[in-house]
Amino acid sequence: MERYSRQILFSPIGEEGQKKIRSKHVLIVGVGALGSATAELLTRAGVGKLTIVDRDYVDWTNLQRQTLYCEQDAESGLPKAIAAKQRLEAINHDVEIRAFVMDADDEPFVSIFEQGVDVVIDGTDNFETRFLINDLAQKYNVPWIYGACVGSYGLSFAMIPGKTPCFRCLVHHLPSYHMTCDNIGIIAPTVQMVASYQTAEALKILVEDERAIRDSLVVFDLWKNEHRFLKVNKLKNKQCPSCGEHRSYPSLQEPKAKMAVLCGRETVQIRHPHSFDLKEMAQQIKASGQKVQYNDYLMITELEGHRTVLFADGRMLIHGTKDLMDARSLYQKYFA
Amino acid sequence: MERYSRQILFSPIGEEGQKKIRSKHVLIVGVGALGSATAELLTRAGVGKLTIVDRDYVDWTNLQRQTLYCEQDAESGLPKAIAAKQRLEAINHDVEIRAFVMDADDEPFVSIFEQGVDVVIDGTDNFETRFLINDLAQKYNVPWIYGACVGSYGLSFAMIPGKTPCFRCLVHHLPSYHMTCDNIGIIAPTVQMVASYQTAEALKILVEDERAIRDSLVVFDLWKNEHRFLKVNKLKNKQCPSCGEHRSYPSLQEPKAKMAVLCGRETVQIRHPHSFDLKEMAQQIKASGQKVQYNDYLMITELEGHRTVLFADGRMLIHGTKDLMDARSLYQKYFA
Amino acid sequence: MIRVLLFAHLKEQFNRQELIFPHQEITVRQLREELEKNYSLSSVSSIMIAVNEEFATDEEIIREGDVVALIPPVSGG
Amino acid sequence: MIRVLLFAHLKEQFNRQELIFPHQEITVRQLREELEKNYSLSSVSSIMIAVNEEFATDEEIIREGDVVALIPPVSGG
Repeated sequence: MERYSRQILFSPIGEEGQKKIRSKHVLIVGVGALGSATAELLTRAGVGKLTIVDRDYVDWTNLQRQTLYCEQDAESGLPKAIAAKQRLEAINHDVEIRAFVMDADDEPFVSIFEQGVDVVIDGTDNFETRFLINDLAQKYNVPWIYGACVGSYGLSFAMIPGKTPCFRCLVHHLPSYHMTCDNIGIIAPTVQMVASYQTAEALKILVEDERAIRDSLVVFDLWKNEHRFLKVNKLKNKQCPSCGEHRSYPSLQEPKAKMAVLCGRETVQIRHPHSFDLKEMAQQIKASGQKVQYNDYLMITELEGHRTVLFADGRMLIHGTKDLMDARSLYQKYFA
Repeated sequence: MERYSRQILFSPIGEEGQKKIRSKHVLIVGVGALGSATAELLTRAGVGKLTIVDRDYVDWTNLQRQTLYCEQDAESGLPKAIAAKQRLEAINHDVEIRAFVMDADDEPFVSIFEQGVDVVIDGTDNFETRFLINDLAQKYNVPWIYGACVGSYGLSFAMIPGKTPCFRCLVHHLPSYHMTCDNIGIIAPTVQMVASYQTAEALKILVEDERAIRDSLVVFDLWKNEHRFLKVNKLKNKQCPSCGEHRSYPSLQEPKAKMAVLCGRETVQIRHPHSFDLKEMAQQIKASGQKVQYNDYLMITELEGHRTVLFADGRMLIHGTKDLMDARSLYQKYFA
Repeated sequence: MIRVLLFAHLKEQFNRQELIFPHQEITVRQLREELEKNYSLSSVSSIMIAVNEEFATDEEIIREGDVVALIPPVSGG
Repeated sequence: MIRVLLFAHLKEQFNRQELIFPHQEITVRQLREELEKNYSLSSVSSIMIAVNEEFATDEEIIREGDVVALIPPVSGG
């Protein structure tokens, strides 16, 4: 316990709190920028068990902000979950680290909730996975802590089932096109600030200091020197299909996008479950500074080096890859 | 440059800003909790040259919040500056890392300023060193970024010579007894939040986006959900001996504490340059939750496991050590 | 007059810090409609709208002097 | 009446979130003196005092209704 002495000295934690932290299980979905930072802080804090889930591998462009990784990891192209586990174990071998290289859509993901989790931390980069986590968190009655950032702008909010509004109460449905770190950029301190908020709320939940949990959503812009705490209570919606009186957990049922590799063309085709509003989509892509061409039938743009074509009927082609994982990731980040 | 692509996409930085970051030299004084975090983020950001100065070695109790270090470093008891350099080089070999295992009081420290620095980041754990940095920063016309934290409470402020008040304008003289992580405790997200503020301001300074620099002092309490930005302009003092019209740079001249090891007694004696107000001192030590005994002649307490005796005339004994560095560090943290 | 503060990329999209609406009273839903029509802001339905530091439902009435903030949820992480 | 908000360890030291002073007007210097005398708060001279979100010099006058915050600089890092 000596190694946690400075944390035990902090009176809202103390010896009692440290024992609670030690007995708890945290799930972190995605170990990119936010997931790296929160996984590291909770490992250093001495959480009992930490499960990390990620489908991606370490890339050179990650190193600018994803604090668990070093050049060697990018050089070897290790899966993030594996590289993260290695570093976390070197930091604190007392913590049981379970690493899954998988998609949150994969079957075993649900079983993590079934086995019991004390808090879930959002390290994802897309809304589709967040809506899925939200439904699972409500269904299995687990608090989860939203965090997101882009540029110098960040947000965070801890959702407590039965108390606060849920993610679907806040964001009624998926935005049609997404601002992400890959089109707007990001600076590392934005990540660390969101991760600080997420980790602080996680510690409050782990030591069961309910009264200390922040009941507002924080939103800030580090470059523009703005910082606001916005009360959310009014958004709690009794009719919400995820947390309301009659629940259908839509994300656990929604049709998934169908994917296929087009033979010999280095192209992946994805079938979006709805049609695309090409005009609106084109406007937003333009607003984020990308080039885009469109007509009534299709829209062409380039995302992270991949020529991408959207058809009004919901079909989408991602050129320059045969990797379903890559294509799925692009699709989810920008359109899901 | 590819590895910095997400930072270059952030429009206030861009290609131009990245080149500026690449051409600059940052000095970080102290690579404990704040210094670890800021050194890592700036290394990931691709700063040209980074100088780190620290007199301490890695200890198990550091691992809970000092993010550059792992168990192996504590096991080997490596000096922090050396362990930090190793990790930073594994993260980004493009950055020139210079590591000094030394006290900020040592002669070579001043020469870092003489050679030219673009920004100094506060990673220290005591006020004495901060007043020294403040005088050097004013004398050599270098911006420096104050950061401090304890428990869930943190502060930060970027001081720009000739523009903002300096540290001495804000804090007129040394507080007599200090709340530190070693008596009040600390949680890691507090550190990361202060470090996020410090790094964001450092990036603004490095890319020369003067208008974006925050002109207020930020103070927050992560557990109590408080966050304030306090304007500082009125405190700029024309009579300030560090940044005013007639400067004497007191910290560059003040008598230093004299130290000696008492033979055969495992005790270090320190002569404080002023007398001690034992009653006041005792009250504050009590307020921080420590046991203390005192009478008109002396005061006895225990600091980090060392029985410590203060005499009204300014003499002080630290028992249980022969190490001048340890004793000096204790002295500076609590009394300097 | 109602002041509407912009956050994140909305600042760049409008190239300003805030929008001013001449109304004395307007519901949150009407504000969304105006943003969509007069400012051709898309994806309005997924933007969170706060009135005086508190998120508001679509039925809520915004009155002169209230401070409104448009908070776009973002997906990066 | 003047509300004085406490930060960091001052909350624990006084075991409350804020102090209330009955004055209608007081200078920052006088406030420091009262804190030292009536509340036996030591090291008062090194505490930064903000009035309405702005740090104030010792000469400044605090008036009824102003919100005062006591900000202790800390040394940890």
